[in-house]
Amino acid sequence: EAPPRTGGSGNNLHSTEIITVDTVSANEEYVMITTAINMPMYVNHDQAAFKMWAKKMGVKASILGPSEWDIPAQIATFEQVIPQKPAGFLVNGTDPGIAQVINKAVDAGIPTVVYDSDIPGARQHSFIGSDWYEMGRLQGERMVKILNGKGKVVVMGILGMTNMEAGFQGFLDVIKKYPAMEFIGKYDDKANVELAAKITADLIVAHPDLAGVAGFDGNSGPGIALSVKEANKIGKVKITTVDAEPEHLQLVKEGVIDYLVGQKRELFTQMGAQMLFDMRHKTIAFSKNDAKAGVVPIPKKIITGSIEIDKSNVDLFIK
Amino acid sequence: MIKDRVVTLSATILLLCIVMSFLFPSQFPTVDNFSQIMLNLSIDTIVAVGMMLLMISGVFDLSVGSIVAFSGGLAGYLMYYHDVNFLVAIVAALSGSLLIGFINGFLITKIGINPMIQTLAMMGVVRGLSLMLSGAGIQNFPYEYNYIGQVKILSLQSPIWYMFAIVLIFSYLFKNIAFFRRYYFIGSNEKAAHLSGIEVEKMKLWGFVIVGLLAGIAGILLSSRLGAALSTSGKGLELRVITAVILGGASLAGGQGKIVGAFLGAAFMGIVGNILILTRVSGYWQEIILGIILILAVGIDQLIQKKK
Amino acid sequence: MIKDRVVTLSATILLLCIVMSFLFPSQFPTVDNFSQIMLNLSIDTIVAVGMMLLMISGVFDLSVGSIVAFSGGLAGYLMYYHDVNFLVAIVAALSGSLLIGFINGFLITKIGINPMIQTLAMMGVVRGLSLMLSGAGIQNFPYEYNYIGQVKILSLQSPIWYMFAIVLIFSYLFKNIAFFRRYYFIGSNEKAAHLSGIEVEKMKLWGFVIVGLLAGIAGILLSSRLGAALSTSGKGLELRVITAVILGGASLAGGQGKIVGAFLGAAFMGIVGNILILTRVSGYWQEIILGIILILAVGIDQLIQKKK
Amino acid sequence: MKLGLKNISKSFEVIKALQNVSLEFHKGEVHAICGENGAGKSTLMNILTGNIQPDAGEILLNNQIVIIQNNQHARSLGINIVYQERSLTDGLSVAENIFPLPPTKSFGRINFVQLHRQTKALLRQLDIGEFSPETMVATLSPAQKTLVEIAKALATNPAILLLDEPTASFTDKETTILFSVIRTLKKRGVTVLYISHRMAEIKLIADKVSVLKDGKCQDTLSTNNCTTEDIIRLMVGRDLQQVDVATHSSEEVVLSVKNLCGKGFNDISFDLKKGEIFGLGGLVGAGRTELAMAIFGAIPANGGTILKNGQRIYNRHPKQGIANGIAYLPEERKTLGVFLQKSVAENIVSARLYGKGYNVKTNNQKAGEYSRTLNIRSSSVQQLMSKLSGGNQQKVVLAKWLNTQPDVLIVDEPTHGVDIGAKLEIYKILKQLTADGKSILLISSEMEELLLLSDRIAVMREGKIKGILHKKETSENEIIKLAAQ
Ligand SMILES: Nc1ncnc2c1ncn2[C@@H]1O[C@H](COP(=O)(O)OP(=O)(O)OP(=O)(O)O)[C@@H](O)[C@H]1O
Ligand SMILES: Nc1ncnc2c1ncn2[C@@H]1O[C@H](COP(=O)(O)OP(=O)(O)OP(=O)(O)O)[C@@H](O)[C@H]1O
Ligand SMILES: [Mg+2]
Ligand SMILES: [Mg+2]
Repeated sequence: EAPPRTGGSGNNLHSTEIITVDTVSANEEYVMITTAINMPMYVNHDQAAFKMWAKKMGVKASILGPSEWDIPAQIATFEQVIPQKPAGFLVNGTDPGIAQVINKAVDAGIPTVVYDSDIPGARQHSFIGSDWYEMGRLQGERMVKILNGKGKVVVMGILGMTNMEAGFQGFLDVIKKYPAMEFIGKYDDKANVELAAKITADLIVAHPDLAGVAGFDGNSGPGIALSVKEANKIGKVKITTVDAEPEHLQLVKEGVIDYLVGQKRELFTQMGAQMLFDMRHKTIAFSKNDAKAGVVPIPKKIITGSIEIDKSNVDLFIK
Repeated sequence: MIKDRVVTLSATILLLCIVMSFLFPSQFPTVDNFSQIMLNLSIDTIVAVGMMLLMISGVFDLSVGSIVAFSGGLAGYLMYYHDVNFLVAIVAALSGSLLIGFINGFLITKIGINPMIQTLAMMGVVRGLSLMLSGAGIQNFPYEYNYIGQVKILSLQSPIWYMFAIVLIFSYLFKNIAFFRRYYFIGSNEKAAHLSGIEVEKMKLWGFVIVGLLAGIAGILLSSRLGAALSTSGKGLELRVITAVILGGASLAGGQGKIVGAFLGAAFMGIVGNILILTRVSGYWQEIILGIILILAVGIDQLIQKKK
Repeated sequence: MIKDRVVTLSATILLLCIVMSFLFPSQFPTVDNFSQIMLNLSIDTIVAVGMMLLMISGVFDLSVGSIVAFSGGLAGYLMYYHDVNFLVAIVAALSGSLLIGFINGFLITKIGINPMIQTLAMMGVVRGLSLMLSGAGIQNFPYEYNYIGQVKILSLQSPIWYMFAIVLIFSYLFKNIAFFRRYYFIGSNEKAAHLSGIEVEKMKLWGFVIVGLLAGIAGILLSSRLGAALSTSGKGLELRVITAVILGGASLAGGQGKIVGAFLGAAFMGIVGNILILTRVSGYWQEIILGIILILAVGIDQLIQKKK
Repeated sequence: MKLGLKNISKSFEVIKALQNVSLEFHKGEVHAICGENGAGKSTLMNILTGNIQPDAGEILLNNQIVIIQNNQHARSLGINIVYQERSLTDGLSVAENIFPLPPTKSFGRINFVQLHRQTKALLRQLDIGEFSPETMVATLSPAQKTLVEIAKALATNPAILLLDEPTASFTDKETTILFSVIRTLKKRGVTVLYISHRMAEIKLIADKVSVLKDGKCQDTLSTNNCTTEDIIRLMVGRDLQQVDVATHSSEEVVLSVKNLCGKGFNDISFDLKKGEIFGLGGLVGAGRTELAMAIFGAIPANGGTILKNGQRIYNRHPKQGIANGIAYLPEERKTLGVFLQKSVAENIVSARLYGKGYNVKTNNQKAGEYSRTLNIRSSSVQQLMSKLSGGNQQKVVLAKWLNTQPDVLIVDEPTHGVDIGAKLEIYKILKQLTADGKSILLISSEMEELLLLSDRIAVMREGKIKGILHKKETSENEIIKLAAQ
């Protein structure tokens, strides 16, 4: 049996019958498929909001995925759950490689929403998330601003990851416009605080005039900050980074980190799950049979935007 | 003793399956579920066969995970950026993987670099290379390429067939072919093997070449199955595969193990993974429970064997 | 031969330093740079000392990275959520780490579980536990706790001193104390060691306890240095440390190695990382070049020793 | 085939293992090589099999100079060897071990039928019926393993067969088998080079004997017109004094074993007296090793009691055995006795690591003393054990156990692979120990040794003591009768 020739291209006129149900049952299960399932940022934002939503709605929320950042394993998990026909899938859009399995779920008639990063080749019913390119651009602009348009900067994150690479690109595209800004390079901290610290320490030695470091994974910020603190370079080396976990906020308060760009991750999963629910229960119908008519009764794409934090507003975020 | 591990592991797997079938009668013992489990362990198993070969001869290879990424990356790179025909791309990717294995083997046997250091260093080098090749991922392969890993034969997806073919072929080879049989000699007493006229160094070099090739095949299948080459694929695969192979009866000291043990070890891990998904164990508990199951599986086996 | 590795590695490091000092006279040979390098390798080295002990006796432990996270996490959890005195928290964290080591050792020596499987499983279990403890990360430790890892003595930050103390103490122990000396005998011939009246099992168990304790100390120092307990700390540390230890003269077969080799191995890796950044090697090339340097370092060493 | 050596020399660092050795071996002769431990016998064999290259000199095969590159080359020249050290793979069958390069069909497929047929034929030739070609080597006894190794060497149909101490783990039964094989080979025109420390064997089987001393060839004698004493004189450079075999046994019981049971032995009772050498005789597999290990604490006993000086002792670990004044010199030197990658000094102190401190200097001193008294040949006490000749390793292991100052020394085949001079030295040491009030439990498969040293001899069969004989009143025949029956 040969695979279909078209990989699919966001074609919503696919006439798969979506499984819909009139009554809400307590056994109705919404499944989140993610990877690096224990990453604190995921646990405390995505998963917490998803669970809260399920509790409120009186349905079941399951969160599945491998403990490491492992896309094939995320796909494997996904594939093993599809035959069980849950009420809906909330998929962490980790990598374009998951497109096919998303299509499998869609073809199985299960409402499927992708969150965080969009997956271009997939036919998911909806995407809700932010734009990593935009987050990189925001960091770049802030960096330029606090450095007055000149100085040596580097970026740090996990090399090769789609969203990070998009972020790096956003950052770079801004920096390129300022000839006095010198971009030194991208460094791989493997989402590891010790490595981020070590690389930063080595960078400070190699470039005594290093002006700024931009971080792109959750552990970049604390690692960079540690070495900047230990080298007595607070204020001399500016730090911008992603995420707004407690330790990030604390470091902004201490003045070590200058700028944070956070995602509205709770929105991803809370609204995403609600869309799944609405689709399953035909909360809004545009025709007698939306699936047959080729109508997906939920938004195609929601961009949630970012949260920007610096010293001026950090106190409002600390719980 | 060696035989025993194959037997006890098969028994454990069977037992697990029976229990799960009672607990989840409509979800676990279905063709769909099993073909999913098989599909997901096929890549690991193909690499595990090569790892078993190496561990029988007393060494192991940490670079396999990177080779998996590299092979798919190279094929994807050639097809996507240079419009190379898919067959040529595959040949190139497999040759590349084989070459990496050869370099590993050459440096280990001829220069005498510690195998762990060599393959660990190679793991980094090859990961770097595949990062360069596939960057943030390559997609949109030719249909024929995707066909290789996505076609279904008798309603089982092709990687499953490749896996069975490789396991069967290597099982046969290790039972009947003098060349492969010699790995047992090398693993149990390298010096004596040398004195018995076995070309230990050449054989070991071949071992690394074979594992490189198998990892390359796994990489092609993975990328073709996913329809994408990811620079992060195969991360952590080396430890998973070594675990499977040890579970399946190999020992770090060498000289023991059977090819089918590699499959059984991977199958055990795959079924446990499936169980964790079916029972919806998630988050923190996943790692904890997986660890405990591993310890229990091996521990009980040990206790039984000791009693004997 | 064993001695040689310490000598050749020291020579290599020295040579590297001299060359770099000429190339980067204002950046490389500075007190600042060296104290930064030392600080960043201190945690690894403390764990590496324990790993060296284990590898001398012929085993290794993959759970150390998780123990590092666990120890900091437990201390942080107790101080933050239960207002426990920092000293009590440290004692609890160290006891916990020690207990993990004990469980590893117990299951390996008494039940006979393969050390690699056991410590790999434990790696998962303990990582899960530390995630539970520290969740999104714990901060706002008492001043005294942060003091431990942040105080500077003679302008060197404390982890460096701890590292030196531990390396010196264990070097002394391994030279002069019969108990530690026995690990060499166990590693060279376990059966003969048993017949020589050495309590092989007990000693191995102690080995895992000691490495657990050292990883626990490393965890305390890391979290105190960071001022935060992060559940992701220590990821990948196990392979880094094993590499350092093998570089420093240990072998997977056991029976050889010196404590100071653990430090030298870690130092080599630390300095090479520093050099890669000084010479502006791009992020994508880092792993590739690091791998090549590793291979070169060990390969040249081998060639020299072969000539002899 | 005629094999000649001309002025062969070989040194290892400072040690001159062979110096200007010239020898000739003729077709169909059994040529014994004798010499003390470390005289260079194994080195000579290694040169003939291409494992090491001589520093100088030539090897002549049928008067043609050959350079033997490696052991495969040697095999292709018709030279094969049974090494002093065992070299089998436990996890494979007898057949596969004998033919590491087995007969194959197309595509390198092993021809198992032919392999097993060939193996069977070989085993029959060696008169072995106890195990089949399919038997796993792991399940064989040490002597059986040596037989497999001999079969392995014969499998290549060598024209010259080198046997490096093949009888070290043999009892008379296996030795008889081996000798009949050698005689058959001789009839077929095969040259056999035979290394052994057992003088009686040499007289029995060899046509000629060449003696090495300190790496130099002393002389080649014809066994028909020389005596054992002549050979020994050439080997050690002097006449050997006879061992004073006067008994030092007193009536005081030091060790009393009562109804001891365990895996491999059953209901064992005997008393060991102060100053006594108590022999344990029997065939291979009689369970003597297990009994000794159980007394020492290395393996568990299931029942019975052990009293030392009237006090009950429990040895559950060798550590307790040592603490209770018992030492055990194991039978399998390589796997149980030595730390090959450690120095001589470290090996000697290895059973006395229970103190707190470890002082390299005093250890070296101590090791140096033993090295002198036992005449251990090594470049220094710092030398790696793996660089020592087999017999010298044995002496190091003995030194290690003497160093624990035991009251009861159990020695399991103590003179395996030890040269005649050293053997007598060891006898002297053992006797001296009894004179100093120590007691010895001697396990030996060498009847002469047993009869010479023991005050009393217990004969074991199938795990049971079949009788305890007084030396004065017994004979070799009586022991054999009890052991075999
Ligand atoms: N690889 C080596 N390195 C250093 N010295 C060696 C090596 N091999 C052998 N020797 C030394 O060479 C000498 C001859 O050793 P060889 O093994 O030939 O003795 P042998 O006659 O076979 O003794 P034995 O009867 O004890 O087996 C010994 O002093 C030994 O220590
Ligand atoms: N490796 C082995 N595996 C299984 N059985 C063995 C092994 N070695 C010995 N045996 C068996 O154990 C029993 C006791 O053997 P052992 O060699 O200890 O006897 P022994 O009386 O000490 O003989 P000796 O000391 O003369 O060699 C025998 O039945 C023997 O066949
Ligand atoms: Mg010899
Ligand atoms: Mg015995």
